[in-house]
Amino acid sequence: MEILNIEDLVVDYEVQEGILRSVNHVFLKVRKGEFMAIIGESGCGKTTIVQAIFNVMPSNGYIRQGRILFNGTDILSLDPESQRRIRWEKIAAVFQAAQSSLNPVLKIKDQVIDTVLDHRQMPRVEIFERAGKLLKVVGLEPDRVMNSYPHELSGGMRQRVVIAMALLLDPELLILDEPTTALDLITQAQLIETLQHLHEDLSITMLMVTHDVSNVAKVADRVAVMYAAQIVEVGSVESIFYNPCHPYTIGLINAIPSVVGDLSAKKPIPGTPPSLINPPVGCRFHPRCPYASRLCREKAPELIDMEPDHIVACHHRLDVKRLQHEVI
Amino acid sequence: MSELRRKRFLTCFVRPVIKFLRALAGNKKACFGSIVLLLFILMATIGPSIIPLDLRSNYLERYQLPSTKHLLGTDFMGRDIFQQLVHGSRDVMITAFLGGLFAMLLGVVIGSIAGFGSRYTDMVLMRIVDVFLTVPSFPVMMILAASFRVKDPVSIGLILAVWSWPGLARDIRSQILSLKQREFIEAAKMLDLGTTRILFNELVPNLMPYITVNFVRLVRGALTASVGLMFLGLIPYSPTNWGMMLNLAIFQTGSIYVPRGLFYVLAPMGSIILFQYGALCFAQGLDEWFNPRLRAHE
Amino acid sequence: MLIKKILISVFTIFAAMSLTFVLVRNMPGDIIYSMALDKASTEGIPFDVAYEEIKGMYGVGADDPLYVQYFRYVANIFRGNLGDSVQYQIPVIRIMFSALPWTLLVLSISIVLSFVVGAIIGTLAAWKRKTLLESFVTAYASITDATPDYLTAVILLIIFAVNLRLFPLKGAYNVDVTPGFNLKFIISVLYHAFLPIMAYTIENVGGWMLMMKASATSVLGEDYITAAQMRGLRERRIAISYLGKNAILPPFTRLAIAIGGMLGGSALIESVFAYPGIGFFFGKAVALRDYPLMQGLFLLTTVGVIVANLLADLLYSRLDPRVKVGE
Amino acid sequence: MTPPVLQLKEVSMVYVKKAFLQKICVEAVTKVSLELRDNEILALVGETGCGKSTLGRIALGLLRPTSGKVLHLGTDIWDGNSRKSRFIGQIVHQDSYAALNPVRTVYQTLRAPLVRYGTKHKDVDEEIRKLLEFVGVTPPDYFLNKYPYHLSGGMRQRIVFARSIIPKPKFIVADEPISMIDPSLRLSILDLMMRLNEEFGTAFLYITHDLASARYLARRGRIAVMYLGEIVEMGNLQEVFEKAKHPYFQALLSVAPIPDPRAARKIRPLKLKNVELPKAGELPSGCRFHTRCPYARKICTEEPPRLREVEKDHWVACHLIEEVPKWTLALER
Repeated sequence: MEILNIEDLVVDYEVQEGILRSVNHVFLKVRKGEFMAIIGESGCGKTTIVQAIFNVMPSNGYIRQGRILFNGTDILSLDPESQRRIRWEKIAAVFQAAQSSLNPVLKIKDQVIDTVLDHRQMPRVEIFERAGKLLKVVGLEPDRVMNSYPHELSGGMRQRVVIAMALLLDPELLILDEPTTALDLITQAQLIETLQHLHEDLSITMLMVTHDVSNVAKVADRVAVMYAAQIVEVGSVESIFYNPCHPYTIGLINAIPSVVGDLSAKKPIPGTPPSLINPPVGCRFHPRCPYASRLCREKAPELIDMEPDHIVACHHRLDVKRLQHEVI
Repeated sequence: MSELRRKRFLTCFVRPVIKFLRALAGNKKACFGSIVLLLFILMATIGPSIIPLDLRSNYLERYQLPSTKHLLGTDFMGRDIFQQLVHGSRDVMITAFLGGLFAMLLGVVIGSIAGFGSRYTDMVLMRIVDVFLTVPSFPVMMILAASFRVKDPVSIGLILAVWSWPGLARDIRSQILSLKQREFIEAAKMLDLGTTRILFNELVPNLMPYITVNFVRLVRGALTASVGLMFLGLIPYSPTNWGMMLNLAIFQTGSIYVPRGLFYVLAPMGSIILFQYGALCFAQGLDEWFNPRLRAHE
Repeated sequence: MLIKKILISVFTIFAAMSLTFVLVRNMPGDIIYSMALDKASTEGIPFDVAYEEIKGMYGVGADDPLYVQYFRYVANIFRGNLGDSVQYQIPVIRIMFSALPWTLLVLSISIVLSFVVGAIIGTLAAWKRKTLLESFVTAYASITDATPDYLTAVILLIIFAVNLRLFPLKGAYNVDVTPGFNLKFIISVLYHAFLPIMAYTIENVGGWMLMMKASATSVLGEDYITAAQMRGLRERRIAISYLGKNAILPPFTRLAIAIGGMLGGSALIESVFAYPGIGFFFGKAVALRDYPLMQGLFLLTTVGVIVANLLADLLYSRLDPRVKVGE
Repeated sequence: MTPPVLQLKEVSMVYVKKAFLQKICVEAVTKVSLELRDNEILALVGETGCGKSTLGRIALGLLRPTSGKVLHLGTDIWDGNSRKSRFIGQIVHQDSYAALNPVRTVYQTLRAPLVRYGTKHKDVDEEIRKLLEFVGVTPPDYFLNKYPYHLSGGMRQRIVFARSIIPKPKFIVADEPISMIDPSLRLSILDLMMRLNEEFGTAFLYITHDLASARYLARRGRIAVMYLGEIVEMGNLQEVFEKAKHPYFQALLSVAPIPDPRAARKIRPLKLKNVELPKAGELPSGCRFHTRCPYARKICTEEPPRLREVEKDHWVACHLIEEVPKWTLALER
């Protein structure tokens, strides 16, 4: 059962140089109860997907087409008030640079109260009680934190405040947009652990969006790989890491060094990611792909089932898979 | 060698000018602004030599409405307003230009000394800047104008500049301080490129946008202030000066109470507003031209 | 920080006093001459005696060392003894006290009015992007920015006082009302203050709108606004406590400078409306070379700006929790 | 034996912050001794605020340490009041955009140092092309007249490297050079550094918080681990990674992300007593890690441990080396 189903989403930004298509015909399903991850490099459009789910585009961004079904209802077709109600009550988020997602001139408790009161009628005492409990869950002292201004807390603490706020209204889906950037290793690890606990104990569906391949390996059940505004491969975490079929996925995993294991096979992907204003014709990865053929330069591949629960958008997926196994 | 020189000359001087002119043509506001400024400059430079000035009173032609004979009508003594406007423009423009220029020079020099100097120099200069910024400038200009009995544009320009440089000085200083911290300056230092080269090749090109845009702002301020001083009658000056025309119209002759005399007020007023608006558009155009480069990072 | 500010303020006041000290010391000789002539004729004393008395009054040409003169001068100021106005023949301090309320009345109403209206319209223009309001704000701000404040005053005078005769041409209240706390007087005062207030407000509101719009636009790009929208907060709440509260901070820091500018320009505007505030007398004093009055009013203006600065700083630290006074 | 290109002897850096009526001393670096040998790659790892960037700037001679000596090729660079020698090292910053003058083209950026270091005017164009080819900015002619904001982060960083090798430096301090670059391209910058190291014999001080990239780049070199201004573990990289001894480095390794689901799920993070770093200006007494160390004893709170060589080229600063459980990362996928 899908909790979130994105169908044929297209999002454009109007920039000085022209039209930047940040999300290009994306299809994505998130199942109830799973921990899904979208990996992609900066500027590949993954954050735009999150903004589209919440329908909070920057002023130069436009959702051109597509549907975003949450439990079967298209969020985008709802009236603004119903959309507002779904936000945070059903879908909550921990954002990229969560440190800056708190209002600097309001105390934490005021922001907590604002958030609850705009969705439900609840006496203040109850709000405080609930927020206190959640702050404890994420490992913070409720009294001190509630009476602080954001600048009085450390980066890691603010991040945890944001997570606690995300849980205020018992959402069904929690979206994590680069939750670990700008945090130290040890804080990062602690945060990831907290998120895993929340996922398991509260059985919240998680959708994590990140460029950090290693964190995905640690926590995700299923992974979608995004390249140049398109999804190129979706599968279980095992199939993506041990049996990748898209040359980009293979290249990306090969390009990430590790603190364990052999490093000799590691190498970067040649070339640079394309501009989304004038993307390459055909398969968008072809200028950097070792397997590229004429077909790749002319026709864009579609997402096709490779095996159960593993889809790939590559003309040469079968050859790529064969060659991969020969190399290993 | 000569090929290289030519190339370098092209990249350093000719190309930016062409680029700038193109950008001007492409930006409606800047285009409008530069045309207005150009007209005013023409009016101030060659205007007085083309258009004769006749200041004799002619009571028969008092308060004439605009006509082909008198483009903007006549004043309370029957003198042609347009002629006065053209002849007054030279002093107004020169004063404003000099006021802006002196203030800019002062601001750049003091700002640079504070930015590059020792911590102590910087502190002392910044305290002085604080004082200058706190004490309102117009009263000081009034007092100075009264005390020194200025007459020529150069000394009026100086009086206007004495209290209008600190804003720019502070901007330049903070720009220099932040540029000094920037990694590319550090890299140039480590490459041992030499102080002069670092100063003129690395720092100054990054300061130019601030200096140019601020220069226009200072000229505008100087014009407003000089006309204002004249308007209050604090500077003894030629009767064709726009501020003096306003002073005569409002405080001395009562032209504002005569419906047909309105042109005597409206002509200098319109000129001032048009000039200010043109300069504003020009500055905004400049800003837009400079800024995409700086913003491109984001 | 507060202590530093106060020290700078004291320093600034001394700097202003020194400036006036130097000015009075360098008073052109013919001024003393005419002052003495005045004194001689009004008091009926010989010119030579009057001349020496005037010189003594201002310490011009005194034999004491300069620092003694300066000390005496400062001490006199602190005693409230700023000398007599040449033109009005009354103590300067009395003119100061009679003029100050009018300037304070007009300036305080104008500054609050223009700031509040500018902040609201500016925020709205940033919040509702690409609407008519946005183009209106830009156009309005450009036009008022291009029009010097005294020309705005002249235009208002010509339209509303001279031609439509809706408002008085000059003065602070009608001569036929008795000053005091009565309705007639208050109405008359407000009626006379209306055009000066409008001149300041029309002139300044454009700048505030623009500044607020720029500030709000940049705040709109902050993560916490997007975050607030994602949290499903009501639009009204986001606009007021998330956008407004943050966007008002940068314009607020410019408030003190704006007050300085308005006080500085008051000579022009008050002269246009012949409104008997500090600026009006200051303009007169400068035009007639009334040095004692000039000096007193200049000091008053400077102190006024400094007090406004300190007030603005104190208020700011209450608005922005990141700034702590005393730290 | 020739002296090492860079030698730091007991270098300390104390910043004095003046607050209202009081002075706060912040120790960024405390008595660090370090050596960078000819042609060596040394990775300096640690978390934000541990003083690694300050140390890098001290090493170059950009900052003067409050005490201790900095030796370049055996000579003390600080003598009397000023820096004696010219820079023999170069720096590569994290933010390649800030490292390049925004108003100058690639050509102008590279030309000035080339001319400064003796390239004849007529050869400049040719030299620039060669340099750009070498660092992988191809085709060079396409890039010559580009401004920094036209280029991608990877390209800019390559140009920064090209500029930094013009004076033929003995060593380069690379301060987080890849943290702002796309993950798929990071290795290409590290590969470029390795090529510079091999072809020109340039030594590298690689400052990073990313353990995996340190392991990749300095595979034949050494590593130094910093915590709150001190070096807590140092030595041959392979050795240190395999037999990590300091609890702090063990903790770092235990949380280092691994791009391999099975391995990543096997490793449990080492539980620390406290996740938050102590505040700046409030350094703990004794061993600075004791506030977070799960093994800390009384002695750790009292006496600062010295850096000792526990095995050949493996230095550790910990009182409890024998008691801390052995660390192994011998995890197979």
